[in-house]
Amino acid sequence: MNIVSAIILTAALLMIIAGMFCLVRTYNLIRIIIAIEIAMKAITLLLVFAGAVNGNMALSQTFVITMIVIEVIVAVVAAGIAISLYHKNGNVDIRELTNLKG
Amino acid sequence: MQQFFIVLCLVLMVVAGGAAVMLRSMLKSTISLGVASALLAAVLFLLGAFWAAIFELSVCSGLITVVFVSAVSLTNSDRKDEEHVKEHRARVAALPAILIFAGASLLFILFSHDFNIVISSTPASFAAFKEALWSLRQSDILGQIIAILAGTFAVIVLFKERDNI
Amino acid sequence: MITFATISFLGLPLLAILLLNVVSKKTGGAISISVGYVVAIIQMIAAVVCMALLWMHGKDFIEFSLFWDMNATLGAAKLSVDLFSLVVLFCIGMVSLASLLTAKKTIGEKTLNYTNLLMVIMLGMNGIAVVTDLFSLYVFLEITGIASFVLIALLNDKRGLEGAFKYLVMSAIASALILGSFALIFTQTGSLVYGDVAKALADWRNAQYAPLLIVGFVMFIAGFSIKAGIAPFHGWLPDAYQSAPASVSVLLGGIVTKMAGVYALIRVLNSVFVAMPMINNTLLILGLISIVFGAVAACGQKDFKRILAYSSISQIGYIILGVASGSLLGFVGAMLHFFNHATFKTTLFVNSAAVEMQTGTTDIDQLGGLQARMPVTAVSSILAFLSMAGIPPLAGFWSKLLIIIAVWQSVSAVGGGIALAASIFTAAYFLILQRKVFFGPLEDHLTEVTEAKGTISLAAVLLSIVTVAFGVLFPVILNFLHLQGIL
Amino acid sequence: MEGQGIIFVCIFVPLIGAFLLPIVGRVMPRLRNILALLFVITAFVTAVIALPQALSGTPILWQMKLPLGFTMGFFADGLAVFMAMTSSLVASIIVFYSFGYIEHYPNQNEYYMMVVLFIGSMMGLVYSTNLLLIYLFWEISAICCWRLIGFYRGKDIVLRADKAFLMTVGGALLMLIGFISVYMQTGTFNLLEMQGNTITTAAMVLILFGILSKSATLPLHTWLPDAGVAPSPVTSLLHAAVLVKIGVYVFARLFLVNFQLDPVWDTVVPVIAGVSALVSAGAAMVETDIKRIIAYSTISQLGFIFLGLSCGTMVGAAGGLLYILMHSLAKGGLFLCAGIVEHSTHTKDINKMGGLAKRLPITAVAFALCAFSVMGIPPFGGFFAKYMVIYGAATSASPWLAVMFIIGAVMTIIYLLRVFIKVFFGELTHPDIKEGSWEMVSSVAILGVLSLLGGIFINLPSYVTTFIIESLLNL
Repeated sequence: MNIVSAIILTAALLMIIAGMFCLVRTYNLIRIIIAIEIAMKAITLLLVFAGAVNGNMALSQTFVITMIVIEVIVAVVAAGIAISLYHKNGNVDIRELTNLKG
Repeated sequence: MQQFFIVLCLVLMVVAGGAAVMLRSMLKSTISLGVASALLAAVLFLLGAFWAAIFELSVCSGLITVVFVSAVSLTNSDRKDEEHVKEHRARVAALPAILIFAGASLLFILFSHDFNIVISSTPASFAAFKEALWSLRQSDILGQIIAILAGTFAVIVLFKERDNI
Repeated sequence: MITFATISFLGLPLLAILLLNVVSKKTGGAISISVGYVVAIIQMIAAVVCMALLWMHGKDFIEFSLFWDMNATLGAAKLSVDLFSLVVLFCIGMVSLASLLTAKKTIGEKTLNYTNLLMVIMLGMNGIAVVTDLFSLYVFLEITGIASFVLIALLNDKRGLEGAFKYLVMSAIASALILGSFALIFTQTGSLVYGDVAKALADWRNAQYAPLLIVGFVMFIAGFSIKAGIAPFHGWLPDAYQSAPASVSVLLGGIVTKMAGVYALIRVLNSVFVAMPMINNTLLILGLISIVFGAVAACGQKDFKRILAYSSISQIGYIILGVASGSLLGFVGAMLHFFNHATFKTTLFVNSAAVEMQTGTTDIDQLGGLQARMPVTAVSSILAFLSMAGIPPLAGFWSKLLIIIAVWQSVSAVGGGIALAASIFTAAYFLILQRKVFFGPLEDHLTEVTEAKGTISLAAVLLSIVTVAFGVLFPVILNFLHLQGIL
Repeated sequence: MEGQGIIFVCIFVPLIGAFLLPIVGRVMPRLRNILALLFVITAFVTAVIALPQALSGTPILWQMKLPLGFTMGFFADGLAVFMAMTSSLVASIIVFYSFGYIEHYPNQNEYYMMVVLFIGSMMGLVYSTNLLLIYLFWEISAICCWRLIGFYRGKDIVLRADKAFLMTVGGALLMLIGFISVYMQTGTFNLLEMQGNTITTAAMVLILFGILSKSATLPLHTWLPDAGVAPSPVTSLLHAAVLVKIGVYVFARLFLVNFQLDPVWDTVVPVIAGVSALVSAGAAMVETDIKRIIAYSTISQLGFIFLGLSCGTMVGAAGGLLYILMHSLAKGGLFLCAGIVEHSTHTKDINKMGGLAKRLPITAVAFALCAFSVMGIPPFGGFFAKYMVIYGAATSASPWLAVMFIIGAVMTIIYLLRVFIKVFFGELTHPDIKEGSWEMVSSVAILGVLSLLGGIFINLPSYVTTFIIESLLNL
């Protein structure tokens, strides 16, 4: 067992947990997006780790680059929706989002 | 020595990530996220993923932080978050359960029999990277183009025409 | 053939986007819907033509690459079409057409944005249908997702934004899980092309990183269950469907979640995780839970679109069940049910759009007796619902029957029995909805309502014809599949 | 084989013609009515034409092979043709009656379409050689039934229509599970190929559930009295001509002809039938709504049919079959009479009626004729059929069953007489009413006369039914 591998896996797991924990902890829309970003960091780490383990680093880098592009777009869209919601509701509190029930 | 730096950066990254979750000020937590992202870029660099590291540094820790900072300032949500966190004991109580579950699964992964991961790679050469990106991953490149188009239309819908309604 | 497929499925929508945005904004808005019709119709025709070509050449699938030829071996992400993806591409064209027909009446001044995003979402879904690589699959999943968030929020109203945000959060979590599982699988396989992964995982229990793979499988199932809206992970789905603009609901309910969740799941199960009883059994249980839960929950809803959303959860359960049975018969049943669900659920969302447009509400307590005023909508909704409840001779019955026989044969009689008996709940919410909206006495404030004329009725009629024709001609189709050696 | 065209005409003229009716109705309502009648009569005529060949021992058969054992096919043996004749005969008279009854209400297009579709699905069902086809037509008839019961569109009425739909569809789904389990056992849905197989108890119970829910036998009968909210021709169609007979027919087709059953069912089914007959006869004695009384009487009389078909003797089975015919004629007539009474007096409560014989003489006579037939008074048709059923039960393995049914027959006489006397004799309550339209009155008159003639010329139908049963059971 390579100790560095163990630490990388642990770090990825901790980052995912931090993201999930943030999701359930906060009422703030922007912080929810931050939570998703934190989880995505862990996934990036995992992808590069996979490339480092199987020796196919070139492929794994292309994955990471594509993924980053998409991540940015998702973050921008999410932030855009959050800002629009702020304009409608006057705040970014998730508890205000109660129009849809059933 | 390289391994030491990798571990150090990882520890700092987790700390920064935790800070992004726990800090009450939205601005500070946004900046923590940027720091975590930069530290991740360092890890990627040390693991040999140079191009990915550059992208991570410039796009994620740069661009996304800018997006978040502007979102935070546009929505004025810096102060309001504090009140919400306090009333939230019940959800916070879920943390130990999550940690125990995660720890158990991690132990399971790490200590199952003959399980041995060794980081074996040498850093990819630029030529190999170029080959991989341009000739193997055409569909991803098409995907990136379409995703950027989607992002453009999203910005048009969400920002540009918002006031027309 | 190859260039033909590339151009019609990936090139044409791009060309349409280019065309619409190069000309002045005003012209673009004016012609956008018509351009959309053309793209959607060409896609349907192209799918049929490709099917014919496949059979003429006697091939199971055709691989092709995109811009220039890819001859490298490991990790080359080629594209490929086979029968299933062609059926799905046809469905995409059909539902997009229905959505456009609905949008013509309901979308107002947003036509240009709507058509642009529709083209993007079509590209995303077509991409999902033709890729042969797990990472590309993720890329196109995300494109589909991004376009659908924006489409839900298209009108910039409170509800739309709320539904879009909820969908976005759940979808992002799902994507993280899916990509994480791919990363873990990549650790072992060194490539993410379907064929390579399938080979590398053939003996995965003895693989070097088997524990990582198990975690990967769990994340995979969880991620796709969220994307597909399978029962314990369905929370976002009714909100998204209910809050979207009418024509976008048609698109979402008809095809988008099924492409992003169900099709991708089926594709990966069929070509990557071949014969893994662990995954199949998990999905079987999830499918049964979805079937029963979705149908029971739909009985308690008060909103037309929300009832449809819960019924989607239930119907998706049937598709999952067919695939999870692991037999060829189940797969064919799932494929047919996929097609059928696209037709009848699109019909119903078109009907809900018609009702919403003419009466201004989708709350079923405020409606009643509309059959007298809106006969086309009422009759097509009855046909679609009966098809969904599995009443012969409509299309839904046959695909359900195949799925249930497959489950009965290869897994257990009890599972098949439960899945069949759950149809009674489908019949129950069908009756509730019919009683409150169409059947029953005409409410006083609705006496002035008229039929939604023009394109909306046209869409409903066309889709109803497909449902009925598919059902009545099913013996011919069955015979044909048999002659092709599929059954 | 010869004559396949006949079956196709018999099935598809009403089935496809039904969808033409709303289109025609938009232009010419009168033509629509005539077309509807014509379609149903076509079915009757073709069934009569097919009868000689069906009895000749080489039944007409058409089949299409499909993969997975999903054969499609139609088959006209004696039982099928007999059922088709009975239903289409009564249905033609009911459609004719509708001309007068329904003409003042909205949604007539839908009404005629559903009625004709209903009869078409009955025709399809009786000729099917395939479990899937049986299920298909079974569900089509459930849909028609749902629309027809909800014809008046009131909130409460639609709710009852929904109840009927849910119960029959629920039963049908259980039945389909039974069918699939049979399919798993035999590898085919084709009835002819699986003839003589023994089926599992689970499949038997599931299929029986479907049959009992359709033909409204205890404990799944509750939807039938509620269906009385429908227009009278519809209730007549449901109770007498088509719907409840579907269950009976499928029972005969599957359990009499096709499958070997465990002997215990020879007792269990008659007991269910007997309990059903007695309980519903009891309910009929206390009800005051004229249509509900006749509805409970249907449930009760269906018990006799089931007894005849399931008691295990040849005479009983022939009697059961004969009773299907007699009961259809007589019960159809009773419902149509009740329709005239309701139409004229605008009430269904028998306590508020009396002395109507003075104002509705033809109706009263027709009601009496039909009622006598149902009661089983000689020389009406019902008498001979009931006699054969009870004789068959008495000579079967468990003769004590006959006692139960004799009690049931006595109760029938009591409650029908009660209705007849309360409605048509005594003090006149509605002095200013007059007979229904000529279509309605002549329809009930025809049914009443047919009930009488069926008894007087009993030789012909009893010969036919006995012959059918003999040829079926000797296969």
